[in-house]
Amino acid sequence: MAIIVDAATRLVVQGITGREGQFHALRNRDYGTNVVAGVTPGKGGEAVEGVPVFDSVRDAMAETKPNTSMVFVPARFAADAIYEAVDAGIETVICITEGIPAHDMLRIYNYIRPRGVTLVGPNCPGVLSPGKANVGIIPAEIFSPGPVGLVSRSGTLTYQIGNELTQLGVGQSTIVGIGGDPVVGTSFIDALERFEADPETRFVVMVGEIGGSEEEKAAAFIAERMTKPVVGYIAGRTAPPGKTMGHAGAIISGSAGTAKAKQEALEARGVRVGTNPTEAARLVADLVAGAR
Amino acid sequence: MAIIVDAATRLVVQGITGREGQFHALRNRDYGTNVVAGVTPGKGGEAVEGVPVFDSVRDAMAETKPNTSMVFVPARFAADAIYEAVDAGIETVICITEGIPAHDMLRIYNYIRPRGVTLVGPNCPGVLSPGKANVGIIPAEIFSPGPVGLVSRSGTLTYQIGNELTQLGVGQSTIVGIGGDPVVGTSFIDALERFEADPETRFVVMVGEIGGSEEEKAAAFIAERMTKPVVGYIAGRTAPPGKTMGHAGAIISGSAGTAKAKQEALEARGVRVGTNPTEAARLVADLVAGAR
Amino acid sequence: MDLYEYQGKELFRRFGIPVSDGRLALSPEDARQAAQELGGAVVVKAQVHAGGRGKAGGIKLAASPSEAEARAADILGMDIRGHVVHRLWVEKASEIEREYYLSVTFDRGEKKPLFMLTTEGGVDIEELAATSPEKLARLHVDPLVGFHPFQARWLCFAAGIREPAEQKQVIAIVGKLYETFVSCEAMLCEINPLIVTPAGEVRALDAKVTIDDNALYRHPDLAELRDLAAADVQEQRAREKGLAYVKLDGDIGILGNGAGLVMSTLDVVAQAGGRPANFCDIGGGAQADVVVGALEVITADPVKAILFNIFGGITRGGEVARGLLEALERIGIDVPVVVRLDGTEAEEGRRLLAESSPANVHVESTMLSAAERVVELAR
Amino acid sequence: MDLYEYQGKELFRRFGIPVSDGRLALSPEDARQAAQELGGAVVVKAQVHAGGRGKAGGIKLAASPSEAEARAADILGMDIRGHVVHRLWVEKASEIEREYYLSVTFDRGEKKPLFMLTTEGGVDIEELAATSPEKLARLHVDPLVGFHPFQARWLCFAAGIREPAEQKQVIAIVGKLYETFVSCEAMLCEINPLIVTPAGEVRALDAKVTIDDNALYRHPDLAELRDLAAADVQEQRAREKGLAYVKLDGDIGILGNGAGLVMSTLDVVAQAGGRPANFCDIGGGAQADVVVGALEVITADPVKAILFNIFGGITRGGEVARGLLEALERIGIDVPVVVRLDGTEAEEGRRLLAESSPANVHVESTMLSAAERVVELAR
Repeated sequence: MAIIVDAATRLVVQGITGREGQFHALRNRDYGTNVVAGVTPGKGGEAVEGVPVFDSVRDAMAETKPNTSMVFVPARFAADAIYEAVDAGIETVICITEGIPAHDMLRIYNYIRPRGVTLVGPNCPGVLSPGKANVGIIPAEIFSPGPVGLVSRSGTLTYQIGNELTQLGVGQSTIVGIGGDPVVGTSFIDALERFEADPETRFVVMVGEIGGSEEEKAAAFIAERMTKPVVGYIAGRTAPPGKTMGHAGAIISGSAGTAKAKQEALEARGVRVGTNPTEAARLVADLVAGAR
Repeated sequence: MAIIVDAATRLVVQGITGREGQFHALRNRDYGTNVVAGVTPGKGGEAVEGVPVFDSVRDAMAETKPNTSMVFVPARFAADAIYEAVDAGIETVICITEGIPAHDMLRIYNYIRPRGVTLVGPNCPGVLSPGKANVGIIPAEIFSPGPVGLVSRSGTLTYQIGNELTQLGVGQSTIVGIGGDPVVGTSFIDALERFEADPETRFVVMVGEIGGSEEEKAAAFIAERMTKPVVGYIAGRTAPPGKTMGHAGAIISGSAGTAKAKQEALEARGVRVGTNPTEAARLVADLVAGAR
Repeated sequence: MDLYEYQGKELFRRFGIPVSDGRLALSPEDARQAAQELGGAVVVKAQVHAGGRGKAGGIKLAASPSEAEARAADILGMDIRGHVVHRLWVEKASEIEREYYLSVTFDRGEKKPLFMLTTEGGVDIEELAATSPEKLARLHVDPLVGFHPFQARWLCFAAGIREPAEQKQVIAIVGKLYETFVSCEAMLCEINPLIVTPAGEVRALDAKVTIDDNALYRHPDLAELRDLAAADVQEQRAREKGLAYVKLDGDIGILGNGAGLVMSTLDVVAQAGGRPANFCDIGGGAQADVVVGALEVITADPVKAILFNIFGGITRGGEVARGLLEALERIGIDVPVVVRLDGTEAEEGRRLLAESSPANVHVESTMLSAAERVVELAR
Repeated sequence: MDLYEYQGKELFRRFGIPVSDGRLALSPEDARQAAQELGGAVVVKAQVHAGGRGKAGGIKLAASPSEAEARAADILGMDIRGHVVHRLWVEKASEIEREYYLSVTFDRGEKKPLFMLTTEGGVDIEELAATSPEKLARLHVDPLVGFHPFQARWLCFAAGIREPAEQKQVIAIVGKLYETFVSCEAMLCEINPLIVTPAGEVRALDAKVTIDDNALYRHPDLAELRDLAAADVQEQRAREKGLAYVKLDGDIGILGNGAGLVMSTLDVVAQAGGRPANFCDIGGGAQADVVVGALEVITADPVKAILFNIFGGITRGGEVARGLLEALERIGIDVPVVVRLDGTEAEEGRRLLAESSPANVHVESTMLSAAERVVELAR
C-alpha cells in the first residue's frame, strides 16, 4: 500500500518544461512513477521526452486522467497552479516550490481542506514510496522498501536518516517531506494518521525541528491514536531564539517552539527521541530488530 | 410537519430592540412562535417584554439554544449579522432586511451552502406555517392551516393569493417568501424540494415574477422531481424590458426573464399558470376540490 | 445603476484596462475642441443607456475637428429608442483587426460571478449563446476564493486566443475586469467589443457597467456618477423619497406596497383594458409622509385616474389612509382615486376613508374590481 | 522581516489605526528638534528588534527638548540584548488610563489568523495565556471569508470591554489591524500596549509588525523598509546571494544544504564540544557560484575551521565540490575545511576533491565523524 503515492499514482507535472521540472519529472518517471502529463501554459501540444504537455490541468485531465500533481512552477505562480490543479479535479497535490507567500498558503489550505484534497508541501522534497513511486526530488537510490514510515519537515535531514536506516538494513514504506513553511498542507498528524492506517508501515520516524507546535500536537496524537511505535528527532537543539533558521517556519518565538520543549512533549508521551540523526536511526533499527 | 419553521423552531431575533424588530418579534411570539432570545450588541442583559437580550448570537446560543434566527438589522449591518448567526451555529436564518448589497449576498451564499445552513431572504417577508410558527412579517391572520404550500418572490403578492385561498376555504401548510433580490438564500427549487418531502403539503403554488431564470429552472425541477401538483403565477406580464421593477431582481435583461417566457416554461412542463392572483387561487381551489 | 460608456471607460482606466483617449462633449463646439486636442480621426459617440447606438446613427467617424463638430450637431438631441442624446464621447478612432467580447456578470442561478469570452465580437451575446455555445468560453469564479490567473488562461485557451502577446494582454484585462467588478460592486462589466489593433494591442472599445444600487453607500465616488447618469429627473426624485418608481406610457397612476403586488396590479389593469402611467412601490412599512410623496411623484405624470392597491403586512392600513387624505388636501388631487386596502389595519384605513369620504375616492374590496373600476374611471 | 516600532506605527497610521505623533531621530540633536516640533513632554524610545526595551533603559520620558537631547544621548549606542541602538523614535508622551493588548497572528496549528485581546495590557502574553487563559479573548478568522465586525464585537465583549465609546474605537482598530495584516501580508501585527487615555481615546502605544519575507516582492514599499531595518549587514549580503544565514557566537563555520540538515549539523557540532560561528544554508540545487558566495559570507566571520555538510537531493555533489575548489582558489581560505558529501553525484564530488586534494580540505564519510573532526581542527 504505502501512503500518498504508489503504483496507482497518475502524475501530471505542472511546470514540466522548466529546467528543474523537466529533470525531476523524468527522474521520477525513470524510477517507475506513472508520469502521464505535463502542463505549461502556451506549450500545449508539445512533449517532453514522450510526456505530452498541455496548456492547462483541465486539458491534461480530459486527455490523461491524472490523480496527482507535482507543482514545480516558480513561487509567484505556484499558488495559482495549486488552485488550477484542485479546480481540475486533482486529488493529491505535491508542491515542491519554495518561497510561496504564507497568506497565499493560508487561503489555499482553507480552500482545499473541505474539498478533501491532499496537499503535501509547499517547500518540500515530495513523497517517495520505495519500489512504487517517487514524486518530487527525493534521491530514491538512498532508500529501500521496508516497514518504516518516515515523515519530516526537512528534506536533507530525511535523506540523512533514510540513508542511515538503509545502511542499518532497514527499509521504508513511504517517505513524506511535509516541508518547512509555517503553513503546510499535510501536517505531522495527517501523515501519522495515514501511516497508522497503512498495513505496510509498522514503525514511524518523525523528524521535527524548532518552531510552531506541530510536534507537540503530534505527541498527543501519537499517545491517543497510534498503535505503531514512533521514534522522533528534533533539529535545532542549539538554535538561538528569534532567528529564522532557513525554513520560514523554523523560528523559536519567545519560549515557544524550542527543540527541548518538543523533545520533552514527545518523551512524555512515550516516544523515543534521538539526539542526532544517527542515534534516531539506531533507535528505529533496534525496534525493527526487536520486532523480528 | 410544514417546512422551515414549525413548533420546534427556537427563534433568536437579531435587532430585537429596533422599532420594527421589536414589533414583529412580539407579534411572532403572540402567534405562538417560540421566541427564545434577542440580540442587540451593547444591550446584553436587558429584556424586551420578557425576551432576554444578548450582546451576541454566541451568548444567546450559550444561554437559550436557538436554532433559527430572524435578521431585522439595517442593511449595512445585515450581512455581518448573518455571518454572526452562522458562526454561532444557527441552522436557519430568515433575513427580512431589504437593501443588502448583492456582492455581500454572493459571498454569504457561497459561505453558507457547504455548511448546510438554510437562509431565507434577504428582502423577504419570512416564513409562516399556519397554526405552528410565524417568523417574519407575514400577517398570519389572513392564512389558515391546510394542504397548500406557497412559495413566492413577492411578499404582498403572497398575502394577496393567500387571502384569496383562505376566502375560497383552502388552507396552507407553509408560506415561504423567498425574497425579490438577485441573490437569495432559498430558491424556488429549494422550497419546492422541501414541499415535495413534506407530508402535510399536498399542493403547491409558486408565485414568480420577471427577471432571472429561477422559474424556468423550477419548471424543469417540477417536471422531473415533483409528484405534487403545482400552480403558478408570474407577475410583471406588462413590465417593460430594461427597467428594475421595485425588486432588484425584477428586471427583464434583453430577451431574458420575461413573464411570457416563464409562463411558457411552466406550462410546457404541465404546470397550470393563472394570469392574475385571483385566477391562480381559483386553479388551486379547483385542484383541492377535485382531490376531495 | 447603469453607467454611460464614458463613465465605464473612466473606471476601466482607473483599474488599468486599456481604453482609447477621449473627451466628454456636451455641444458641437466641445466636440470640435475635443477632436483638436486628440488629433487625427475621432469617433463621436452618443452617450445613452440604450443598445444599438451604431445602427441608430449614434456613432459617427470624423476625420477632422470641423467634421467632428458637424457629426456632434447631428447626434445631439437625437432620440435613440426613447433616450434623447445630451452627451457625447469623442475618442481617437481605432484601427480594428479583430473584435472580441468579454464580460463578467452575476450568474443568478449559480450564485457566482460568470466570465464570458468569445472571439466572435460585436455580436449579440445571447444569440451566440443560443446558436453557437461552443464559441463562447464561460467560467465561474468562486466569490470567496476570488479570481486566479489560471482562470484567465483557461478562458483564453477555451476561446481560442493563442497568440502569446495577445493572450498576455487579454489575461491581464480579465484580471483587471474582475477587480473592477468586485471593487465597484458591479452587477455587470461588459466590453463589447474588445478589439485587437493591427499592431497587436488589445483595448476596450466600449464599456457597459452596471453598479449595484444597494452598494452605492460604500462608493460615494460612484454614487456621484448616478446624478450625472440619471436619465429621468422624476425617477431620481422618487429614489430620493425611498420609492421604487418606473415611468410607463399610459394614463393610470399605479401605487402599491411591494414590487410583486404593484407589478401584478399593472397586469390586472392591462387585463381590464387600461394603460398604466407608472409603477410606484411605496415599499414595506411606509408612513403617511411616504404615501404623500408617492402621490406627488405619480401625479407629476399626466394621469387620468389613480389605483391605490395595498395589502398590508408591515404596512399599516391606517397610515396609508392618513397619507392619502393628507395628500388630497396638500397636493389637491382631483382625478379619481380607487383604493383597495387589505391586510394589517385595513379596517382602520377603510374607517378613516369612510369618515372623511372625499368625493373622488372610491373604495373597492378586491384587486380585480379595483382594476376594473379605475379603468372605467379613466375613460 | 521585523519592522521597527516607528515603521510599524507608520503602517498603522496608513491604515487608520490611531498612534501618537512622533519623529525619527538618529542623533541627540534630531531628538531635541523632534521634541521642539512635537511640543510638551515626549518619550524617547530606542528602535531595536528586542523586547524589554523599557527595563533595559531604552525608553525614557523627557519634559523638554534639552532633556530629550540628553536622554537620546544616553540611549543611542546602548546595547539592548545584543542590539546596538542606532535609531530613536521621539513621540508625544501619552497619558495612560488603562493598557490593553491586541494582536493578530498566524495560528500555525489552525491555519487561520488568530486575534488575541486582553485588558491585562503590558504583560507577557504567553504567560497570561498559560496562567489566566480566561482573561485572553481569542478568535480565529476564516481567511477565505475574511473578517467581520461581529468578530470584533465578540472580542470586546469576551475581553470585558463594555464602555460603548471605547468599544466602538476598539472595534474599529480590530478591523483596521486585520486590514493591515492581510494587505501587508504580515505574520504578526501586535499592539502592546493599546492604551486608553483619561479622555477615553484608544491608541496604539507600541507596534510590532512582522512581514512575510516571501511576500515582499508584492510590496516594494515594505521591501524598502527592510534595507533600513537590516540589523546585520552580513545577513543582508547573504540574503542578496539567496542564502539563509544566521550569525552565531562560536568559531566553526557551518555550511550545508537544507535548513534541517544545517540545524542538525549545529547540534552535532555542539555535541562534539564545538561552537558554531554561523548557520549557512545554500538551499536546494545550488550551483558552484552559490557555494563560493556562501564561503565568502561565512569566512567574513572569524572562523577557525569550516564544516561542509552536504546531502544532495536536488543539489549535486560535483557542483558543490567545484564551488569549494573555486572558492579556495579565489578567496584564499586557509582554515581547515572538513567536507562530508553524500547523495546525488556525491562520488563525482569526492573524486574532484581527491584529484585536486587541497592541503586544508579533509573529507569525512559521516556527519558525526565530520563534526568530531572539525571540532578537533578548530582547537
